Amino acid sequence: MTGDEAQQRFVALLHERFGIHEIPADNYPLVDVKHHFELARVLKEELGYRIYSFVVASHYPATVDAKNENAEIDAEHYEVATGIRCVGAPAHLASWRVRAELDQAVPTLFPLFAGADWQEREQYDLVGVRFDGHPDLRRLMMPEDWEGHPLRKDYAIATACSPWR
Amino acid sequence: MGYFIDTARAMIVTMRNVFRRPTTVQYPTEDRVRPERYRTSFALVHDEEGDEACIACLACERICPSRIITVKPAGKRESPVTGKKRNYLEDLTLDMNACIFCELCVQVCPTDALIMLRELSKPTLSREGLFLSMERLYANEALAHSWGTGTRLMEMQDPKRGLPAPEPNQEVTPPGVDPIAEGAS
Amino acid sequence: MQSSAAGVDPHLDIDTYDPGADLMVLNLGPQHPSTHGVFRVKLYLDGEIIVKAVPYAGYLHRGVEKLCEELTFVQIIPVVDKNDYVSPMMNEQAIAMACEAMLGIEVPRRALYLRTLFAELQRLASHLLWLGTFGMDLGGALGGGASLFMYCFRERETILSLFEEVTGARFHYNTHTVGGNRHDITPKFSHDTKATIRVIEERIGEYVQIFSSNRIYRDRTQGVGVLDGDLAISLGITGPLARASGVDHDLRRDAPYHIYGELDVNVFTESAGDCFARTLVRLNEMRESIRIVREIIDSVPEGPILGIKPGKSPGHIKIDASQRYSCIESPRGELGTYVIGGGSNRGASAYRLKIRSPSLHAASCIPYVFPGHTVSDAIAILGTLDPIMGEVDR
Amino acid sequence: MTPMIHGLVWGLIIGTVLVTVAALSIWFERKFAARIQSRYGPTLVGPAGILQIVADALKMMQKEDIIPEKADPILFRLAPPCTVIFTLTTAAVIPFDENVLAADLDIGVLFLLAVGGLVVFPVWIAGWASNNKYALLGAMRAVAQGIAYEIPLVLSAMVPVVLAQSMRLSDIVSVQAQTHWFAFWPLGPGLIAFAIFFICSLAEANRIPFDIPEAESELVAGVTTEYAGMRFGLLQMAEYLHTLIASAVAAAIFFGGWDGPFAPGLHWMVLKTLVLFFMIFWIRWSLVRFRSDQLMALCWKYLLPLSLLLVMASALFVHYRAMET
Repeated sequence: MTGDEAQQRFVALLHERFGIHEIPADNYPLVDVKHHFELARVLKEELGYRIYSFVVASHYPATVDAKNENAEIDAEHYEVATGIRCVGAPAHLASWRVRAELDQAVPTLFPLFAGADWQEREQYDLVGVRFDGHPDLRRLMMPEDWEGHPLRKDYAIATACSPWR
Repeated sequence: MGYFIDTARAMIVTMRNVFRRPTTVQYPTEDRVRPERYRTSFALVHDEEGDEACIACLACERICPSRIITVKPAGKRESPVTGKKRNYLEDLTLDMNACIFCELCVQVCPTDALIMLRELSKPTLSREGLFLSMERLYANEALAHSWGTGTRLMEMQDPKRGLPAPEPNQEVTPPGVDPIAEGAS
Repeated sequence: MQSSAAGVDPHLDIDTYDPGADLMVLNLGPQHPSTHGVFRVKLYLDGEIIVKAVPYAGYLHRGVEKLCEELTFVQIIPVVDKNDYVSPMMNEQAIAMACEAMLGIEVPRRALYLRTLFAELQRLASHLLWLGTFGMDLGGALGGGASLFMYCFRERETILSLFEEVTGARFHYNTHTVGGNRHDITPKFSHDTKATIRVIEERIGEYVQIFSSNRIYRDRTQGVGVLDGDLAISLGITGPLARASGVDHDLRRDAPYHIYGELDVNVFTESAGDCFARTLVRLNEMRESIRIVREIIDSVPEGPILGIKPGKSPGHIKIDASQRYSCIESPRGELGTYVIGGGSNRGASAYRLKIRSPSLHAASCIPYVFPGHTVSDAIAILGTLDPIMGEVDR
Repeated sequence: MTPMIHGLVWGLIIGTVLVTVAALSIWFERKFAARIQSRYGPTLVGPAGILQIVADALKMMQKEDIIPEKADPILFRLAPPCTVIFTLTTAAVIPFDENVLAADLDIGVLFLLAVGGLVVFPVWIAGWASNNKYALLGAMRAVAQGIAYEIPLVLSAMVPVVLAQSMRLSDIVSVQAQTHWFAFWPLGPGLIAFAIFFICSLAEANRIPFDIPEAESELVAGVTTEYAGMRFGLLQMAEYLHTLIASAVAAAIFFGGWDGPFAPGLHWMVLKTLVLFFMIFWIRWSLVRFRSDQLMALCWKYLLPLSLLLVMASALFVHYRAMET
């Protein structure tokens, strides 16, 4: 199987089982957060995507209309992209995004992939998105008493003086 | 018994190495041969006519990832050598404390004024000693220069270099407006 | 003494193992001779047997990902050099490839050859450093391990001198850029490289004699730290670690990039999954890297090394709000970069940039593999995991 | 000359010489290790860096004398000198020449092994008194290793005793001078006994591949973790002395001591000792270390039964040789 065929299979799966019809050309498909775990499970158990590759959370602050400050175009939210990969050629990467509102937790993939343990901890630590059902959601990189999540867009970086002096 | 044989084999290997020449370079007394492109400290140079080469265009200050270069332009004045009016530098400081030796500032320099040195910079006892003022940068001109200058690096990276004829597949080049030059961030 | 990694639950409370709190708690690190940086593993010891291991990362966290949101795509390449400081060019390649894929830049053939060449030499240098430091872990700083360490560094220095010849730097090169390479090789590079790899190939035989074919070494590593293949890939462990556990997976062969598609990359796997298997896989990969370098060193085509016009301003690479994950096979496994474009400076910076580091995944297997081994074994296992702390913590 | 004055004078001389040789051996080892590793080693202090050891000693004496707050102050101070004293005491019975020895005890071998075995105690004391987990682990390993390897050490040392039918070291040497060196006669058991003795000496002196109690990469520095300055220097000194004396004993009881043609006996003894000493260095910089349980397995499973067999074999050899004559 070539990489293109694997991609077509992935697209067909999204289309048939999860009702995603449009996949942006320069982006990964956006999946509803309630299908997140199920999609990962299907991919792992039925299609053999067994390598846990990455999880990336990103924070999007609320966007407002340039003219009217009260007209909110999009609420503050997180986006979590996950990628899993199949073993051996063509090593196809199945990647998708889910959108989580600010108070919404994303289901953890830990029951499927042991690697989700640390990766989701890291994303929680740096971005602040919560993972539902994670067994041990502590900070990974920052000290345990750290306040705030550094990779959020509203996290202020205080650089009053050059740090190297 | 296998332990003894393996031990003997390992001992033969180590003994063989005893008779190899040590690779240590006794640093302060003997200097390692450094290749042409080796880059350590910085210098500001004069051009062929003996005038200060820097035109204070701020390109190095903008591209520096560590933001350690501070350029203060002096504005236009008449060159004492050629008599033409051009931009001059009032001050340029370079804080080697946070330099990551990426060579980007050399690469973007349009007049090859800022270059790197091949000669090892002397260690200093204080952090101030790593702070290169304009005087020190000009004094460094006397030391051995690295190969890389803005022109040479740009020439090496020229996308048409070595090609028989110019190819028209340059549409991906985003020339665009430089956002930082406009002050947007 | 030997335990399979399966069946260990790292999230079980320590009280279930140790209701009477009789176990000795030993903090291995953050400053310890064998943690290869600053890494802390809290060990619960029953005598010398590890009952539970709790790793703590983050002591070297420098906020590279945040920095990458502030700096432009041109500027971050020398910065990410500092992540995996044992094979820095791999970081550069990962970032550059992600940006190229998003912009659709076609990299010239010559640059692709150089990238492949550099990648393989870096792999060789990285594995040499691993072998040396692993010798230190097993043999101590005052013993045969230190001898091996010096040998490996001696040979690695010759590789670094090759890079120094080309890029002007020994360690943090900044030689890749979006669209190609910044430095072209010099005329004598090919000759020097061939001479260097010939010496190294010969010396690898010596390392095998002093180290990996030695009975004491085999006693120390065989059956120690067995990592189950399924667990490994479920943890996201790739590269030599996974291949030593029988996972036949190598991005160079399975999802070719650079010019690997035209080469015939042999992938070495071992089934044992222990420290010795990892040694064998890495030694074989060193030989394979030498073979690849030898195969392509003479066929580097002429031509440009950069596919786009080199920019003078920091913002000359702009990426819109698309997202892309791109990865390469670094000496430690899948080193990827997830880029979300369209950040500050009108898209000249990333909105979010994640570096998927193989070392972090490798370190995450510690709670599964350590229990049941002695402290000595823990050091050996940590050594073969080869985590680079700069990459674990970023 | 009464035995007492004789012992005092020669004891003082031998002790001083041994300490000096041990100190010089540190310089030599550094040079040798450096050449093995493609380095130069010390070059700056004195010609070829030979005064490096003086510089090191001065540095160690100048270091702040740190005793950890939670450590047991008396035991902590007691341990380093004890290791040196016990080690050096064993040198009293080693015959360097027919008359160059401090005390020609008729239970020389017994004295040697008994006092040498005492060194385990100060090491344990040091590890315990430091009140440090790494030191404690190191001390536990040292004691386990010391006790385990004491037994094959004693048994392999019994082989020359049985062959010479005397425990007096000078007797053992003179029997070898009259007949053959015990390492090569009877050919099989003697050499194996020497190998066992040598391995066990390495283990007793905590040298690679048996330096498990120190194990820098695992236990930071093992028992010496909390020691600084001259106390650390003494612990190091004891290790080198131990190695040196073990080489001297092996040279005396297996390689004929002062026996040798052309040159005076003392020269031969010194030469043999230094060759063995050099072998220890060479092995050290060529091998990685064992794990403690493998070390124990090696001792109890192989060395102990083998050394028991050797004692029996040598006894039978002596018995049948006596019947023949």
